[in-house]
Amino acid sequence: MKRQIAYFLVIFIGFLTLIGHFINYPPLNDFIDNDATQWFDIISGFAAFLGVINLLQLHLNKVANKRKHYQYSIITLFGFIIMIIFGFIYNGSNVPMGPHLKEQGSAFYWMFQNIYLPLGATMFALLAFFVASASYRAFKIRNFEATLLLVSGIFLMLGRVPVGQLIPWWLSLEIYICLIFAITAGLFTNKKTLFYTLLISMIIFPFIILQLNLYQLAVFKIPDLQEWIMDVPATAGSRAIMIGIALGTIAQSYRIITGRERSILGD
Amino acid sequence: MTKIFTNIKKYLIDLGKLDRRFIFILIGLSVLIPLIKPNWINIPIKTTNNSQIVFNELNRLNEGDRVLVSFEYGASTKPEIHPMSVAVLQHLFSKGVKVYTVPLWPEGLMMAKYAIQEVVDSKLFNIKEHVDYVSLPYKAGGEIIIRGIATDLRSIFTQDVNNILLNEIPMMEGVNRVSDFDFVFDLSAGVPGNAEWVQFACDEYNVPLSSGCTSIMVTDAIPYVESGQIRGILAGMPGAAEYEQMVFNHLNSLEKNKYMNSNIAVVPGKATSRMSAQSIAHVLMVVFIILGNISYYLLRRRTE
Amino acid sequence: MKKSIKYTLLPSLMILFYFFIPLPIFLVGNETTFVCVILLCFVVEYFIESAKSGEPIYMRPIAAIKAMEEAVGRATEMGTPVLYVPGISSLDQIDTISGLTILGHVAGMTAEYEANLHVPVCVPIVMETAKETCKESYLKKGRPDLYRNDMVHYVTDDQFAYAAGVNGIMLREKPAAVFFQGKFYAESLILAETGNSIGAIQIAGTGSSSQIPFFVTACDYTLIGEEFYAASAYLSGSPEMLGSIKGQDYVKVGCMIAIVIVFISSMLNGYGIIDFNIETLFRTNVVK
Amino acid sequence: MYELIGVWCIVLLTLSIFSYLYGDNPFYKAAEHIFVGVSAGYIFTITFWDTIWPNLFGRLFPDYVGAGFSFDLTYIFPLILGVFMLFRLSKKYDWLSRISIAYIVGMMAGLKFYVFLNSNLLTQIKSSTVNLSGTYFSIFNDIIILIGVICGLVYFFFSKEHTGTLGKISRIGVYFLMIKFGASFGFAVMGRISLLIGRFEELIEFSKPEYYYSTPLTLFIMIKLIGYWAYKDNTKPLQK
Repeated sequence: MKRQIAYFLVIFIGFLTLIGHFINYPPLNDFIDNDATQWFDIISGFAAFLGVINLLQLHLNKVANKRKHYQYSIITLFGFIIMIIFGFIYNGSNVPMGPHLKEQGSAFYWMFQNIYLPLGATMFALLAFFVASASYRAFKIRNFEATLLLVSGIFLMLGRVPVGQLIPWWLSLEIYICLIFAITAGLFTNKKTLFYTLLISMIIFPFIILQLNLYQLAVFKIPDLQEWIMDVPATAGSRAIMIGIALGTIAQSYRIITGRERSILGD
Repeated sequence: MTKIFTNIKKYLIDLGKLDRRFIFILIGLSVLIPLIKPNWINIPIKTTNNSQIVFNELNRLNEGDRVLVSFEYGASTKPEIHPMSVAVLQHLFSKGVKVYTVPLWPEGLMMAKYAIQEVVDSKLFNIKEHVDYVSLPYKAGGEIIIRGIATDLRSIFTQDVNNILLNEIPMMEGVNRVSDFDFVFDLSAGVPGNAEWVQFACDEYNVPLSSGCTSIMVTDAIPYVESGQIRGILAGMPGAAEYEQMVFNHLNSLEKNKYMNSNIAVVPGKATSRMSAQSIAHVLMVVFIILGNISYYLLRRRTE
Repeated sequence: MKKSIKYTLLPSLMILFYFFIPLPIFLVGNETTFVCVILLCFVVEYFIESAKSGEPIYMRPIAAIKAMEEAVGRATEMGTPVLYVPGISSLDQIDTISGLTILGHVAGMTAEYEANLHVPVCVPIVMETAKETCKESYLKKGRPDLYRNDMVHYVTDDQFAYAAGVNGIMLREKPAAVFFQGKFYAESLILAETGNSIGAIQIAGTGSSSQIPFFVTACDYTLIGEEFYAASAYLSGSPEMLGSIKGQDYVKVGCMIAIVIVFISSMLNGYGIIDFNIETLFRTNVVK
Repeated sequence: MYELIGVWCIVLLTLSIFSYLYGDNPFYKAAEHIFVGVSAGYIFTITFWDTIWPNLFGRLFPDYVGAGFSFDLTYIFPLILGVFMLFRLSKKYDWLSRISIAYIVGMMAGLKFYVFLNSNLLTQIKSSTVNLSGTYFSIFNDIIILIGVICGLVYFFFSKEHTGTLGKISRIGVYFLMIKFGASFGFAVMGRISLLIGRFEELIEFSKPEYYYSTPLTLFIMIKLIGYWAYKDNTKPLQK
């Protein structure tokens, strides 16, 4: 019985918000447009209390039982409590409680500006390093798929910065030749043949291109090529993913509002 | 001779097992050095198509048109987005366009304040608060707020940031919903961002929208750009640098009008100088990837 | 026979009702969407019903889903916990809900293997839901004794503070299996790289298209986009759920046909062969 | 004075987080735990003052709160649902919280159904039109996009075996997906580097004499300490 109420509510609210988009009844439209999601925010606001209690429990437990690294839990508790004090009890500025959160001069804002912001921004900036080590490790010419990943990644990296414009046509040509050889390297049985063919093509092709006057083609300009990759194949890929995600979301929503996906409610 | 070759080969293979901390140091230095010595490297900037579209779209606005500029970024993405905000505001003010700023991120409020302050302090334009620009306060809710701006702005905002009632601000007259604006410009670094503006407001009410966003968001936003739901896009730091240059050239070539102070020199923005640090880091990473592949190739040959 | 009549007649009637009812009970302007909703629901429902009546359904194997049990097994062998990260969004994202349904299945596996499960959560409301899910899974496997209330715990709401916290858990507990299933933003790479550096088997799944590349490069297995939403149906294996996946596939075929039709008709329109701009059909907005 | 303390805090915390690149160490651990505590407090405070106070109490007690809303009795429902949520703490009535979760899940599912159908599915189908007024090259591009989208969607087929022609098509789809992933990755590199630029600019700014050389001093002390700890760890007697 207790379960049934919850299932019934999922189905009822689900269909209401879906069908409400089509029914001409302004209060319902208004509810869906504004209030429905506001209610969600309010409910999650209440849930925030539970989060706080959980956090306190976890860290107090650690400290009380002197578990490993318990000293650091004291730091967490200290940080948390000081924020609560500055948020609800001590103000420090001359605006009333509430708006003081965003007032320069309040203690809360000081903590935000000098502790919270730099920590967040620096965590975020760590990504610059990780992105480098991830690409160093993962961008390998393992198979054709991995090569495509690598090629479009590198062209984007080079083409988007001003350096990309300084790359002359012959250099891009040499890069292409090397790439083609890297992909087809498996076809060569002899290492020497591979090496000499590569060398000869690298010398001859620039002259052929120069002779045929093809060196002004956009293919040899990394920024233009980069823009093409972005606009055409990458758009196709992202459109496919977008449609896939939309279908996945819709099907999942459908399973939820017809009461089939129940594990979320513990079944 | 062969010994040298084998040695080189050995080093290259070892490169594959390189401690990642070594990469970290090099990346750090490649960013740090150009920042400390900005004039060591100077690379010209070329305009891409999407930035040009943004410029043309904003350039088409007339005197007295209303533009809503929405701020959805914070301190961590400030280096990328902030130069765009300043350049866009400069461009708009130079045309005598009325600007309405709205933050959708808590930090966006400060960012909007800093951006406006920077433009006002440059004394380049004859602008006054409540005559040429209005700043709306931050309201929590993300897409709900976008939805609210789309249908009934006054139900969400009753005062501006300085707690002045909107009814008392002359330039708010007749501004009730998103369709009362001639253009929406979105500066975003995440969610809510340009996708939400498309989904919840601009598409439905047919208001032109352009966006400047962080590089990472671009691939997600490109389908909207391709389909014209977003008109052009400023992509990350390079987009900011390009726009800065376009606005710089535009302001210099402009015949002095009543919105501009003729005796103040236009200064180039910050994104341009940051681009050299960016360039060096990119080249370094490409070099890493190439070295990593050579090492991988040699290792694979050996194991085969 | 009866089934096919039911599934053609009923939607047609509903659409006819929608278009020809004289009373203004429907909003004007989003007819296309309405027709799509009706078609979509009935196609999916049709396949669910045929699956329920015992029609066999083939499901293409997905490596990441197969690897889940293996990963839990390995963690058990090594005596380290299984770390499950359900993303950083709240329940307002379907990704989070999908992540939680997958958590239900993973919790079932850890209950069977008697492995230790650890779920740090970013949003309180998700924490409560995850607790419920885990508890039920342990109960269903007949091992409520193994369920502990501190299995699922709250870290903090902030994106990067959460990433820092989870990083710390990974560095100090050294889990052998790490699951990232849910909605992720920029922190994805921090988490995946740290997991990689401790040598854990990592299985990721997300619908945030901008983060998939990072998971693909740093994790062992990744559920890409739509696969992620289908994973819970795969894992449940119930004919109802699998039928809905099959229905989804047919909707996909419909989308592909629609794309081709749009393409061809815009071409014909461009050459002046037909005088009909198909874009007018996609007037998807509600005009108020 | 407070500003100067703030600057030193910023520098210390920034460098502590960066020290993670060297490896897990007490500076990073401390910074991580401060961050968790402070952010939890921050978000909780913000949630209360920005959501619950104005949006809920502002509508139930408009005169007292003064958030600019008029009285709205329907907001008694979210209050009830919110209180239900708190019943998680009681063993006996914790099933009540399921009702609140059910509301959220159902509401979001219905909403996302419509939004994704409209904004992602239909508009993406719509935008696959070809523009014949463009150059031959742009028409060629449109055709490639069409092929890419179709092949990419074929990859997502679940109920068909990916062999034969279907297998080949889905492989081409994978190629397009990989190009998109590579492009996203390349783009991300750029964005991430610019974040680092932002942090470094701030650290450079704080190396100035007016901040008493905060950055170099802090950096020096930290390197010394981390080096000392590493040395101490190494000198522990090792049992063989």
